Amino acid sequence: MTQRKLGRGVAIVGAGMSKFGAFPDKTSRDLFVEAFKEMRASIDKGFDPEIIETLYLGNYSSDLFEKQGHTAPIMADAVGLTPRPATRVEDACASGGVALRLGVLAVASGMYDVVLVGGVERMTKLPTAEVTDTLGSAGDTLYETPAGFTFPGFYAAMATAYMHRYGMTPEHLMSVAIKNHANGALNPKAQFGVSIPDWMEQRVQAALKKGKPAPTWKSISDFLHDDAANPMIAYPLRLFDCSPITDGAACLLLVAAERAREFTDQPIHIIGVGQASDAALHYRADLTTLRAARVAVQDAYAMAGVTARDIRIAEVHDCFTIAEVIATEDMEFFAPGTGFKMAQEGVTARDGAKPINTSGGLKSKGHPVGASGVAQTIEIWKQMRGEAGARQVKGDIPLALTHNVGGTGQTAVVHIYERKG
Amino acid sequence: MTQRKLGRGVAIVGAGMSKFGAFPDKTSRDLFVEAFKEMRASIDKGFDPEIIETLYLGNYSSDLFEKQGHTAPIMADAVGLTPRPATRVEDACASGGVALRLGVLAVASGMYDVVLVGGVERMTKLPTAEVTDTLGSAGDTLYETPAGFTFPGFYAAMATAYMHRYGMTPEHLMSVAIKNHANGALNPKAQFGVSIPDWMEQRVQAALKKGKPAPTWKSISDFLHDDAANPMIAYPLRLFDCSPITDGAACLLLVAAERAREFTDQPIHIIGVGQASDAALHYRADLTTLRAARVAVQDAYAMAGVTARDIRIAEVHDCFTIAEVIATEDMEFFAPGTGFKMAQEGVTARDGAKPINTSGGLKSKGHPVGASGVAQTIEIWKQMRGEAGARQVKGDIPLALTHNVGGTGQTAVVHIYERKG
Amino acid sequence: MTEIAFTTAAFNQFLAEHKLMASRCVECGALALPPRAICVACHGDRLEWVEMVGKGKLAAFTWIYVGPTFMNAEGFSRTNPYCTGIVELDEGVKISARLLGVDPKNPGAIKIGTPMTVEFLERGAGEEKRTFLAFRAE
Amino acid sequence: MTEIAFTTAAFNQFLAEHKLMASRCVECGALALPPRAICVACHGDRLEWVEMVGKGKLAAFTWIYVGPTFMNAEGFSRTNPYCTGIVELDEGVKISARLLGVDPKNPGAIKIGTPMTVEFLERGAGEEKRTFLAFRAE
Ligand SMILES: [Zn+2]
Ligand SMILES: [Zn+2]
Repeated sequence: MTQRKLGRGVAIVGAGMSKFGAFPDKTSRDLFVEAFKEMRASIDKGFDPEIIETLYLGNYSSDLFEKQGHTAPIMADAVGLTPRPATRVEDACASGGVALRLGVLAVASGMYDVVLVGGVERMTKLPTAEVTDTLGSAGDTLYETPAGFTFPGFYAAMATAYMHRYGMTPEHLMSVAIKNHANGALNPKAQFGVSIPDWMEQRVQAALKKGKPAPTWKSISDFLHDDAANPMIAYPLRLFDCSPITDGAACLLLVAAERAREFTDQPIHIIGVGQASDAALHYRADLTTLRAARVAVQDAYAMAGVTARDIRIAEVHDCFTIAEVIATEDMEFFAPGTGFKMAQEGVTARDGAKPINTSGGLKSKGHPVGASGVAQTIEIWKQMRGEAGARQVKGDIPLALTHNVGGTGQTAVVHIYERKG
Repeated sequence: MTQRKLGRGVAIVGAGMSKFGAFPDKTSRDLFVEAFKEMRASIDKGFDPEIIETLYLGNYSSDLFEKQGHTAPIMADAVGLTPRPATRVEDACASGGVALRLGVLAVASGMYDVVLVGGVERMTKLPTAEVTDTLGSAGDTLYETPAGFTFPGFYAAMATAYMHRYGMTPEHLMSVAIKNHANGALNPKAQFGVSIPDWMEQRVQAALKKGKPAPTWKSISDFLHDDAANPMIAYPLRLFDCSPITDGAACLLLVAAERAREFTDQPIHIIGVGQASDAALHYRADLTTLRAARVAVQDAYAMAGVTARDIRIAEVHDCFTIAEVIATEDMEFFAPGTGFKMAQEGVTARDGAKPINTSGGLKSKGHPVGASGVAQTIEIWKQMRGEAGARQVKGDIPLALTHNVGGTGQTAVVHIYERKG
Repeated sequence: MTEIAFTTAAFNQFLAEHKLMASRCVECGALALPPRAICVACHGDRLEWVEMVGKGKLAAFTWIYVGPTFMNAEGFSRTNPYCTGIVELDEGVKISARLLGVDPKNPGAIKIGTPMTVEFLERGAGEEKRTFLAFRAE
Repeated sequence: MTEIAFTTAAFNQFLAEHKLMASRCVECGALALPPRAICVACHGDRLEWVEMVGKGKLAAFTWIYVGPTFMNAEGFSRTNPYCTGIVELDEGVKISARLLGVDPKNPGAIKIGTPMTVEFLERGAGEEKRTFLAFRAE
């Protein structure tokens, strides 16, 4: 496979997202409209939506979550874009990132100058057992599901392989959750935008208010080991190792780089893209890394002409805490078998050398699966433009990266961003 | 929206499909492997699948039909293509055509030289009532489903509007079914590859064999008006006005035109593409035409630099007989309100002036929804190369067209094909 | 009435109050039924709710003999079909709805253009209670 | 045995006969478990069925406390978790399977690398009867 450059430059000039959370009264299209309106308002010099030429929409399964198929034209209509082409893209939890990549290629090809990329998922309408089944259907239902695997189960199995090989313990994973909740506490869009200490305090206050005996955790670690407060989901993963079930939507406006200044003086350029696929987990030679993520990032680095060392911040796909550890190694930030130590030592904290998931990640911000890949880019957009508020990383961010995974790594997609001048 | 030319030429050099039908023992991936193997065998000069760079897969809803999400990497793995990028595209029954368009744009962009386009759907595993619900979910489940609309119901409603406006009768629609079954009888891949007279004869023989009184239809029309043999599904549409529920898969190999001769001396070039979206049926100004199809074909004609008159044959989306009538008008082959007469007068027959659906169409060949758009192209490929066997259209076919619709026309996608030299 | 969001939840709440409500663009005046939160005519997002009078004409119809599971649950079947279609309101917008006052014995009898009047059908009880939009042929 | 198609239906039929069968590429010798109809190593499509001995080592595992509906129906729950994982067979291929002979009281006790032996679990009756793949820790 020949690695090619993009035919022409592509820039992001607008970005918006709905609040992430559980919204029983909001449908997918309500959430998408919310994201679109925020995107529109974000464009510094304004624009007329009439110039949008096409929509690529990431959506994992409105089919199963809402019994609604054919979501792309529905979203296009909800924001007034018909009769423009509207295409839904599905690669499980990587649907949003893959939609973004198609948008990038569409602009790079010269076919379109102005492309809307969106992602949406409304998950909380279904009962949790059915959500478990639906997310499980991103695995291989012929050979993995009969073994009883669930979606947390897949990552839990990777965690046991990783622990055995590299000596990681469940406590290392907890440090990822603690970091991401600390970041999410500063993100007003986050579903669980509260730090774990604050969460513990809320639980104490709630108990006192009800006149019940308040829990007496001695430490964060004590809380995270409490089977009642933090129940086991799939050993060794507990509730706080897992991203939540979320409703949400996100939007980006991509334009040909040569036109970016019509929209903003602070465009964010996409200079590298990579996508790869892989077989079901049991087919893979190594269970402690995602081959698809490694292939995708190598393609993206090659296209961008940069290395992992050049990346200042990254949003990676932390559907589970173990996924973030593996991601930071797959992106070549850290050597294999060292990611968990870096998390524990604060290297990936907001004030560390390589801040990871400053948004709170899927873990705290929430994980509306088809929207997540797009929402990752929104965090990068905000951070690179210095608009991330209380969670703004200090100093310049010339280069950043997003890493979005589908299923257990049957899809991975990576984007590299540059703030020019 | 600026209409642009493709960045470089794109050619089809291989095509294959599974048998269409009901196959209780075959999964989506079994069907896809079947299509892939036939595609591989179809490449005149042979090729090594190693050179395939990416997969675009059309699939409407394995989620609902097989409880399997994330089908693109599964299909990629089944035919040995990981870790190449694998992207599923969904636009209801236009999923296959939209996957083809993405493949065309990917090659035209210069990003890839060799792209696999596939489509697959395995529908017969679900009980019919659930298939009805699943296909209905391609409508608007918030505003159309509560009114009791089914998928045949949408097209039936269009038919009543059309009948009122243009004086068409249900008998005109029957002539479409008769033609398409006559064509399908010559297609060994067709699900119901039998002409209606032969179908009637089979029913008579079956009754005699069981010692039951044989039906005594006086004519084809008599048979098609028999409520027992041809029951009403959604007035005015009867069973024989509807495409069946089908399992099947289809594959195409696209390459950069400049490399086509490495694979075959008879490549088929794609010279025009168009795609458009539309709102739900009740939002539309005119219920007797699909605006998305008209926009898509105008874009495709403009890109190709040809007109409807230049098109020798076409495969159009006859999910229902009325859909074919409207399609032949939307493609500008016939004036609005005249398509039904052209069908009745034999203009669209295999030996007519404008042969439509020589494959048997979705009606007789079968309609595995995500595969249909790709399978339409396979018929064009065969006809243009003179390989359509008993159903081969006489004379040269320099230009042809496919028209693939999603839902009630919320998506339409058109491709124009040229056989050069 | 602009404080009520232009969502399906709001539309359905109005239906439960036996009101058929469209959205109207404050900027260009375009009506949308079902309501939209963004105007397709001018891309404006300042809208207001407008109640429809509930009178119109039949634009398209069908009799469904093979229905979805939820209609089958209401007792419809091959031998007991129901009629549904699209009605164009006097205000110029169209909507999908169940059709009443039509004869299942003679499915082709009802004519496009027949005057129709809105009705609100209550189905289910308690938590499952829901109001469906219907129109009756005059 | 090349006449039997390399499908999931065939694999499951073998399971019902208590045989764990992989596919082997006639051209390059690569094994695939689960079976594949096209070789991922060389793209060949001439294959043969090969029975696995059923011995291997644990490669990864988990205890599932929140299961899918069909496992819940077997009686598993938060208080009665089940163990599942991936076993690497002596033949060098891996497969997902339920794990037996492990202690739910001590979920971390079983070690990666533990020798495992295949078992075939029969579940359901009549038309619903199905054989599931399992491995037991030795
Ligand atoms: Zn307006
Ligand atoms: Zn081989």
